Amino acid sequence: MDIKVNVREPKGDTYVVDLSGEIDVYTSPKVKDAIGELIDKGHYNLVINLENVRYIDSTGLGVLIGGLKRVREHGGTVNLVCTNPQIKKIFDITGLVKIFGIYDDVDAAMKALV
Amino acid sequence: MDIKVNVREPKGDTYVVDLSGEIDVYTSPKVKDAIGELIDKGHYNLVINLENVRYIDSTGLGVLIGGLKRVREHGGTVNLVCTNPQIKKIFDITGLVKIFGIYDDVDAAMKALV
Amino acid sequence: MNQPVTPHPHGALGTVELRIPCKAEWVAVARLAVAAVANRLNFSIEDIEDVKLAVAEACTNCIQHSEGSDQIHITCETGPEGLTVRVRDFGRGPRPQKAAPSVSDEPHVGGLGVFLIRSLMDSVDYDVHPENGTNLVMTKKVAH
Amino acid sequence: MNQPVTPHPHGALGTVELRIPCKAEWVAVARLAVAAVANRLNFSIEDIEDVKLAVAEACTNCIQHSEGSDQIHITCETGPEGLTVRVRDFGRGPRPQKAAPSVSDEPHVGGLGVFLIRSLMDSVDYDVHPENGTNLVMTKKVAH
Ligand SMILES: Nc1ncnc2c1ncn2[C@@H]1O[C@H](COP(=O)(O)OP(=O)(O)O)[C@@H](O)[C@H]1O
Ligand SMILES: Nc1ncnc2c1ncn2[C@@H]1O[C@H](COP(=O)(O)OP(=O)(O)O)[C@@H](O)[C@H]1O
Repeated sequence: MDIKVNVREPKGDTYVVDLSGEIDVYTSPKVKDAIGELIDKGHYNLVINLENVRYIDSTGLGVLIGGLKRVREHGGTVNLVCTNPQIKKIFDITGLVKIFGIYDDVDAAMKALV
Repeated sequence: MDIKVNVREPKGDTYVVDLSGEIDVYTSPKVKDAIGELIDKGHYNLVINLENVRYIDSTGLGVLIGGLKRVREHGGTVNLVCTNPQIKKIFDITGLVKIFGIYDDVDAAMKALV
Repeated sequence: MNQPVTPHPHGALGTVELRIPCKAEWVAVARLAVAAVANRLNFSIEDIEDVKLAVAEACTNCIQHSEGSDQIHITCETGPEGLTVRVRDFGRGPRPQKAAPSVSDEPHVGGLGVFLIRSLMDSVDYDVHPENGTNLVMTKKVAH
Repeated sequence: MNQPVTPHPHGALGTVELRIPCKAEWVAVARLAVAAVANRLNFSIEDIEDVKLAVAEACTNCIQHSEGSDQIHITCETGPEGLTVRVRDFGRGPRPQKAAPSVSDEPHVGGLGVFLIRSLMDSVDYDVHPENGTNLVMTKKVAH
């Protein structure tokens, strides 16, 4: 019932953030801090990997939206990797599929950034 | 949070009962019925496969002990298949390791019956 | 001879009550407990996930907006029709200027919590006691 | 850069209350809810399994022996030392001739429930109200 955050060594200027576990009101500050830290350091092209995320709530979505807003101000973008059908459904219902690029694996999400 | 019970086609006079799920005060009557039915039909050599059982409580242990008692009256026996460390621990704590043959796979449990 | 346990045609009927501190770290307990209750009915996995998220959003709102509630009370009632969950806090209730948001503009950035609850559950009722908290009653119907 | 969430050095402190019908089909809810509470402390998976089983055995005894209790009340208190769980029913209490069994004879055929509770938890106290139910208080210490 926790979240793990792992930031990979960058490829080019793209950073991949692997998340695993559950993103809720308790754990989302951790995710927010990790993403915020990257953006503070001037990294504006991010892939956020939700492949191992079993659960996300509105506070988690809020963190992703907040990150996207910030990088867009610098001409960057955030792509997501997501395969879990329940989580995809949440992106559908909320209309967030229209503002995020959502991919089936990290490679596809990286390629789409270039 | 349920139990599934599957009785395999017999090999010789040995029946294998595959259990999967959780055995507790709610689900153990199902297990008791399945084992009781086999014994009623005169099958006294049983392998009870707990490989896919994630949880067992004292009512589940009671069902296994009850089955063993009944088949022993007819010169039969019950061998168990169990690999889950938490469940093995329960057999240890209760001393039931001394009255049941406990094996790592169905083949070994079958061979030990002959 | 595959025999899943389904002794009641409509699943298990009864009431389960849960009280957690009105703090972020306890929402996971509410979520898992309510999922375990939902699992006693004949819900699909997807339905159970819907209920989990709706309850979590309700609890999150108690934590973020109730201002001064110590506890969250969650009551689950299972019936032949499905599951009714009440989520109650004892805070000050929603400030008038920011009541439950409209559902018109897409994408829903901000106000996602109530929007998700309304999307995922079959009926949703807010009963607000201005200085004594918010009482949310929501139901999920089980497919027959 | 692997960062598990451990904001409180001893885990989350607080009280969680759960009330379930005194019926077999609800024990799984108690088990999962208490496991979720235990997961808020720094317990090992093995310790959490121990607590789950002990709580389930306590509930099973309420169901099988309390004679006429409608509900089971389960209270979990997390503290820096570990988890305290109270399991209370409102039945008639143990019949005198079959109080908690001795722990001497092996293998323990019959009386396994209380034996397991005592084996798996660090402290166990039964408080019996002859015509008003059984109150079991048990604790599991968290390793520091
Ligand atoms: N339990 C509650 N106590 C007080 N206000 C609430 C409660 N639940 C919902 N609200 C109100 O409803 C609004 C919408 O909630 P929500 O859709 O979750 O979006 P957000 O939390 O991002 O504002 C909140 O801003 C708040 O004013
Ligand atoms: N909640 C309870 N209400 C009444 N009697 C109880 C309760 N818990 C335990 N007991 C008594 O303790 C005895 C031992 O219980 P246990 O070790 O679980 O074995 P068993 O349930 O097989 O008898 C029970 O037979 C019962 O008399």
